[in-house]
Amino acid sequence: MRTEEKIITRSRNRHKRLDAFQRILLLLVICLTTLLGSIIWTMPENPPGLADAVALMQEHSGVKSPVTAVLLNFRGYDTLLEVMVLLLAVIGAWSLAKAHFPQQEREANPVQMGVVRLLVPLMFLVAAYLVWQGSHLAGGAFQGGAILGAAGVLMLVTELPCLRAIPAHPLRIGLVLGPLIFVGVALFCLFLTGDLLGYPEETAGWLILLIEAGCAISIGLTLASLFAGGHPEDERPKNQEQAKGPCKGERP
Amino acid sequence: MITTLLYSMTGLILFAMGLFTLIIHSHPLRKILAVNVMSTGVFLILVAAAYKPLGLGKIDPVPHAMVLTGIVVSVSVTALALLLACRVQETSNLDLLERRKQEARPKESNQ
Amino acid sequence: MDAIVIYSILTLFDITLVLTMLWLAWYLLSTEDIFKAVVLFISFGLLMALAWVRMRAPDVALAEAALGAGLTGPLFLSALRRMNRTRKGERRLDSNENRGKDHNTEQEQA
Amino acid sequence: MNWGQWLLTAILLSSFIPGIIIFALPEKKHRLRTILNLCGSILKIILILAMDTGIYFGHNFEIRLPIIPGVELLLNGDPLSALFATLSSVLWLLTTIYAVGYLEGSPNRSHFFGYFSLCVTVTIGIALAGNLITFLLFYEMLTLTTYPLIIHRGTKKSLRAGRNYLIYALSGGAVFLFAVVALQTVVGTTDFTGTGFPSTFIDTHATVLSLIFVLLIIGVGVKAALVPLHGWLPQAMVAPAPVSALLHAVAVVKAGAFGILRIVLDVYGPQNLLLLGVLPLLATVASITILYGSLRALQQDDLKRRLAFSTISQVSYIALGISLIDQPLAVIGGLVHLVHQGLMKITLFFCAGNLAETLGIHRISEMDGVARRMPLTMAAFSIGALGMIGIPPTVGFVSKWYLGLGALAAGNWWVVFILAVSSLLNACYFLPILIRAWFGKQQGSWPEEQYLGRFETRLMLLAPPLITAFIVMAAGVVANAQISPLAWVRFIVREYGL
Amino acid sequence: MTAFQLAAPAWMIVPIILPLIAGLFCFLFNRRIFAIALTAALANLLGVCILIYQLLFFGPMRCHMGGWQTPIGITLRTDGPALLMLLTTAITGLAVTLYARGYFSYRILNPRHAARHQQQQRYFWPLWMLLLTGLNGLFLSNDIFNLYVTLELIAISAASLAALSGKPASQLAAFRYLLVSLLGSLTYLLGVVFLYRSCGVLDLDLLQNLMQNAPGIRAALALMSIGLLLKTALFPLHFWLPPAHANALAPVSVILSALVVKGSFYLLFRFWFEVFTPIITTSALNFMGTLGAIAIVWGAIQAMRQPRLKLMVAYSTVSQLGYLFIAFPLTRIDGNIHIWGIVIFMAMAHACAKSAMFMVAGTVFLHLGHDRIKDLNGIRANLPITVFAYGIAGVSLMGLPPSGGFIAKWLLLSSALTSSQWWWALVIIVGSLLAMIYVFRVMSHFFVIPEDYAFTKPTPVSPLMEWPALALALISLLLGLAASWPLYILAQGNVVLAQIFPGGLP
Repeated sequence: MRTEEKIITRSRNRHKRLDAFQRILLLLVICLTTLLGSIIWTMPENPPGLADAVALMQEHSGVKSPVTAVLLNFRGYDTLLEVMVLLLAVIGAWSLAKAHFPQQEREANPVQMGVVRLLVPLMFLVAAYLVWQGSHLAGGAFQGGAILGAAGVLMLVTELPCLRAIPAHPLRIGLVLGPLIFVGVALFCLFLTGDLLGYPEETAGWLILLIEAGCAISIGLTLASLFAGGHPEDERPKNQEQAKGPCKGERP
Repeated sequence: MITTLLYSMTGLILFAMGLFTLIIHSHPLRKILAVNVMSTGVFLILVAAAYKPLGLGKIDPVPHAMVLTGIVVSVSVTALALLLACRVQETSNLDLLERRKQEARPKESNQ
Repeated sequence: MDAIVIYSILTLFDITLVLTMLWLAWYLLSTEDIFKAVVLFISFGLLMALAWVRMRAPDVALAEAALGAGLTGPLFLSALRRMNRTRKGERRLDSNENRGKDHNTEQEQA
Repeated sequence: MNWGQWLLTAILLSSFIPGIIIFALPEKKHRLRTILNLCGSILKIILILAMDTGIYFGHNFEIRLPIIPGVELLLNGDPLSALFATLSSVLWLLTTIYAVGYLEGSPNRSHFFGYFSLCVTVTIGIALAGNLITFLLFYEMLTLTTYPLIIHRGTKKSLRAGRNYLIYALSGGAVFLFAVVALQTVVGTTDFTGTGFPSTFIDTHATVLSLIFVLLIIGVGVKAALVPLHGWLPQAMVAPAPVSALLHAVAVVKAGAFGILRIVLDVYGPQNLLLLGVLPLLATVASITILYGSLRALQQDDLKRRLAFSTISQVSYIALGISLIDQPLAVIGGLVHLVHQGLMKITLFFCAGNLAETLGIHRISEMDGVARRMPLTMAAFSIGALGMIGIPPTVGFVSKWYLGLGALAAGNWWVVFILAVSSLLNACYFLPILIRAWFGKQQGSWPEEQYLGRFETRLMLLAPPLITAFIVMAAGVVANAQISPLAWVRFIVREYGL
Repeated sequence: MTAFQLAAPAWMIVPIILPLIAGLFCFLFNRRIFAIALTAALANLLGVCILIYQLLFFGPMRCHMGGWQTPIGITLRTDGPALLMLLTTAITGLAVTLYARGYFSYRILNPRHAARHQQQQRYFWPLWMLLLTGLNGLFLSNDIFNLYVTLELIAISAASLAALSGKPASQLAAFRYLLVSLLGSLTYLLGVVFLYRSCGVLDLDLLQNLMQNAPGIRAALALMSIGLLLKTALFPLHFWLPPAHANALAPVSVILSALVVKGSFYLLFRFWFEVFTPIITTSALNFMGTLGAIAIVWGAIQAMRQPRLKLMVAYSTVSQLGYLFIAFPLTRIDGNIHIWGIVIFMAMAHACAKSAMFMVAGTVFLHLGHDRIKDLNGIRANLPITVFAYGIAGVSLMGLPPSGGFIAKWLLLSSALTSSQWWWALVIIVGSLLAMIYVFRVMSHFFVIPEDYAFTKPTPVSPLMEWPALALALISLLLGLAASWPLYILAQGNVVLAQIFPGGLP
C-alpha cells in the first residue's frame, strides 16, 4: 500500500520533472528494451514456425482458412477457454454493478434513430457474412461477434428505451449460448471420436460453423453487456427489500 | 526481413512505453490505456515474426490465431478493468457520503 | 527494377506507419488530458489495423478494426464520462478529503 | 502388529483418547471427566507396568513408521524409557487426582484436563521415542500442549510467562531441529542404538559432531533449564499448582533431562563422547547451573519461585551424573535422580499448592507456624525438603551418595565439592522454611483461609503429597531391594554395558 | 467407445470440463446453484482420483486435444506433480465450496444486507467454478500458449472474486490485482513470443528437446519468469497480495491464497526444472533463493506487526511463499532428489493450512464483526472447533512435526546441509521461529478467557464453516505422517525419483 501512495504522490508533480525513482525506472526500461531489441536483432532470419505443419493438416480440418482451422480445430481448446474468459469478464462486470441507464427516458433523437435503423440491420448482415466466410477467408466468430457487439454498443449509445427492459434470464441464455454450444460440440465429438473437439472429418466444417455462429452471438452480447457496464435491472434477487441493494452506489 | 525487424522493434518500444506509463502514472484510465498499448506491442512482435513477404513462403497462421484471441480477450479485460476503476471511484465516493452522514448524526453504537 | 521500387515504397510506408504509431502511442500515454488520450487511442487502433493488413493478417485487422474502434473507444469514453460524473459529485461533497487513506483503514463489515 | 506393538499403541492412546473425549465434553460433566481421567491414568500405569515387565525379561517393543526416506517414526521401549514412562504415569495419576481437587469449581476445566491428558500422552511419547526425530516430534508437541496450561489463568502475568516459555522452548526446538537434521546428514541415522553411531565418523567429522552435540544439548537444555537457558521456568510458576507439578516433575523439565540422557547414552554413545571430549563442557554447565540455581533460590521469598530455582539446580544433578560417563556409579546417581527429583519436587509443589489454595499463602514470610494449621501437608513438605538436602533415609540421599561415590572414584574432587556446596545451599534455603513452619509463631490470620473438607484441606489435595512423600521415604529405605528405582537404574546401566 | 476405458487419456478433461459446465450452469440458473457447484467439486475430486489411479497403473499420459498431434495441437499431460497439485486443489476446493455455502448463508441471515449478500453469492459460484477450471487447466496443460489462456482465466476470475465484497478497499485492491495480473500475463506472453520465434513450437515436450542456450530462449525464460513471479508475489513483487487477500470475502481469500498463487508458482517451477533446465545457471538459482529468503523474513516480520487477523494471514502467505523459492538453489547439488518433494509438500501443506487459517479468520470475523487481533480474547469459548483448527493450521505453518510443513522443512534443511549451504538452513530456522511468533500472537488471544468475559449467545455459526477448516487443518497436519504417499505418486514416471527410491516407498 505504501508504495502505491508514494507513487501517487510522486506522480502528482509529474510534469515538473521526473524524480529519481522515475529516472531510474526510465533507465531500467530503456536498458530492458535495448537488451530485448538486440536479442530480436540477432534472431535467425527465418524463424521456425508451424506454417508447414498447419498447411499439411489443412485439408483435414474441414475449413479452408488456415487461421480458422487453427482457431477452431487444431487449437480449438484454446478458443474454448478464451470464450470462457469473455464470459468471465461479463460475470465479473455483473458482479460489480448494475447496468447504467439514465433514470428518465429520453426523447429519442430522430437522427440517431435513423442512423440506428439503418446501421444495425446492416451490421447484423455484415456479422453474419463474416461468420459465414470465416471458413475460407478472413473472418469468423470473433470478427462477427465484434461487429454484433458494435451494433449493440450503437444501440446502447442511443439509449433505446427498449434496452432497459431486457430481462436478465434470456440475456444470460444468450451469453451462455456460444460456450454451451462449444462445450456441447466438444463433448459430442468426444463421444464420436474419443477426443475432445476431435471433429469427424466430414462434418468438421458444419460443426465449426455451428460453433462460430453460436459464439458470434454470445461474443456480440458479451461485448454489448460489457459496454452496458453491469447486470440488468431485474437481476436483483427476489423477495428482498429493494432499498439498500447491491447497487446503492449508482446514484448518490 | 527488415519489415519483420521494424515491426518487432516497434512492438517492443510500445511494450516499453506502456510499461513505463503503467508504473509511473496513477490515473486508472491511463493505466488501462498503458496495458492496452503494451498488449498491442506484444501482438505486433508476434505477428511480425510470422510475416513473410508476398511470394516468399506461407504465413504462419498460429500467431494470427493467438493474436486474434488475445485481442478479444484484451478488450473484455479492458472492459472489466474500466468498470472496476469506475466502481473504485464510486464506492469510495459513496463511502465518503455515508461517513459524512454518520458524522452528522449523533454517535450511535456500532452494531 | 520494379521489385526494388515496390520494395522501397513499401519500406517507406512501413517507416512512416511505424513512426506515426510510435508518436501516437507516446502522445496518448503522456498527454495530460485523458479524453484526448482516449481519442488518440482510437486512432492508434485504426493505425494498428493498417499495420495488421500490412503484416498480411487480415483476420486480425478485421478484429482490430471492429474491436479497437468500435468497442474499446466507446468503452473508454463511457468510463471516462462515468468517472468524471462521480468525481464532480465528490468535489461538491468535499474537495480536501484525502481519499488515498480511506481505503486502507476501511474494513469489511459483517 | 504383535502384542508388543499393540501395547505401545495402547499406552499412548490410554491418555490420548480420554483427552480428546474430554475436549468434547461439556463443562458441567465433571464426574464423567474425572472418571475418564482416572481410568485412563490407571490403565496407563497398568499397561506401562506390563511393558516394564516385558522389558525386564528382554522383550523387544518397537513400532516403526517410515515417513520419507531417512525419516521414520520409531517407538521403542527400552529400560531407560521404561524408567521415565513409569515415573511420568505414576506421577500423572497423582497429579490428576490433585488437579481435580485443586480446580474444583473453577472455569474451563474440560479445556484444562484435555490438554493435561494430551501433555502426558506426549511425555510418554518422549519416553518411548526410539530416534531423535520421534523425540523431536513429541518434544515440540510437549511445548504446544503445555502452553495452554501455563496461560490457563489468562492473567497478564501468565500470558507473559506463556510467551516467554514459548520463545524459549520453540527457539530451543528450532536449534534442536537444526542439529537433528545436521546429525542425520552427517551420520545417516538418529536411532537410539545404545552405543551411539560408529566411531569412524569421529575421525572424519570430529568438529562438526562436537558442534552438533552442543546444539543438541542447547535444544534440550532449554527444557532442562540449564543456565543460561532457564529463564522461562521461574516465570512459569504463575500457572496453577498441578501445572507446576507437571512442568517440574512429570513432563517438561524431565523431558529435557531425559533428552540429555538419550543424547549422551544413545545417540552419541559413551565411547564417542569420550573421544570427542565434550563431556567436561556439559559437566561445567551442569555445575554452574547447580550452584546458580541454589544461590538464586536463596534470595526468593515467593515459595513457588524458590522451588522453581531449586528445580533448576536439582535437575542438573542428572546432567552432572551423566557427564561423568566413565563412572558407572555417577551415572547411576544421575539416572536415579531423574526419578527421585521428580518424586521430591512434586511433593513440594503439591504442598505449596495446598498452602496457597487453603490458606492463601504464597510467600515464605507468611509461613510462620503453618505446620500447626496443616500438619500433614507440612510433614510431607518436610520430607520432600529433607530429601532435597540429601538427608538419609530419603531418596535424595541415595542420588547424592552415588553421585559422590562416582565423582570420588573418578578423582573428580571438584564435583564432590560442588555436591557438598549445593547440599549446604539446599539446606540453607529449605531449613529456614521448615523452621518457620514448625517452630514459628503464627502472625495474624492467614491471607485467605478456607475450610475445605474434613481434614486440613480437601482429601484430594491432601492425599497425593502424602503418597509421594511416603514414596520418597520408602524408596530411600528400600533402595537396595529388588524392586526400586535404584534397582531398575542398575538394570539400565547393566544394559548399556557401563 | 475408447473414451470410457479406464486407461483412456481422455479422462484428463474431466477436471477441466466439469467445473466449466458447472460454471456455465451456475451463471445460467437462479436456483440450486450450490448443488451444481457441490456436485462439480465432488466430481472433480473423483475425476482427480481416477487420474491418480491411471498414473499409478498406466504411468504418465498425454492427451492430444482434438486428436491433433503435438506440433499443431494442444496436449494435456498428467504426471506426479500435476496430479498432486490437482488433488490439493480438488480437496481444498471442496472444502471451500462447503465453507462458502455456510459463509453466505450466515451472512444472508443478517437482514440488513441480505440483498447484497445474496447478490455476492449469486456471482461467487460461477466465478469460483471458472477459476477452478482455469486452475485445473493450468496444472494439466502442456502448451505454453494454452497456459497463457489459463492464466488469463485465473486472473480475471480471481480479480472479480477479490472485488466481490464491494467494499472500497477490496475494490481498489482488486483493481490493482487485476492490473498486476495483466502485467504478469503480458510479460509472460512476451516470453512466449520470444520462445515461439526461437523454437517455433508451443508444446513443452518439444521445447524441452529444442532447449539450447540461445539468447532468445534466455530472454524468453526471463520474461516468463518475471511475469509468473509477479503473479506469485515473490518478495519485491508482493505488494499487491496482502490488500487483495485480506480485503476479500473469506472464501475468496481462501481461494486466492491457497490455490491461485500456487498455480503460477507451479508453472514457474515446471519451467525452471523441467523445460529450461539446461540453461538455468547457479547464480539465477541463488538469486531466486535470496529473494525467497528475504520474503520469508520480511513477510513474517510484517505478519507480526499486523493489527488485523486477515492481514496477518495474508502476510504469512508472503512469507510462506518464500520457502517455495528457497528450494531453488538446493537443487543443483542435490540432483533434483528432493526438489519436487519439497516444493509439492510445501505447496500442499501450505494450501491446506492457509485455507484453514483464512476460513478461521472469516468465521471469527463473522462472529465478532471485526478481526482486530487485540480484541479477540475469549473466542475459544464460542468457537472451539475454529480455534482448534487455527492451532493445528498454525502448527503446520510453523513447520512443527508431524505436519506436512515439517516434512517440507526437513527436506529443505537436509538438502541445505547436504549441499553445505547452511545459510539457507539458518533462514529456514529463523523463518519458522518468526512464524511461531505471529501464529502464537493470535493464539494467546484465542486461548485467554478473561475474568470479565461476557459469554454471549451469538447466532450459532454454521457447522459448514467450522468443520471444513478443521478438516483442512487436520489434513495439513497428517500430511506429514502420510508423506510417503505423495512421494510415491510423485515418483511415478519420474526417472530421477524412481532411481532414488527404487521401490522403497510403501
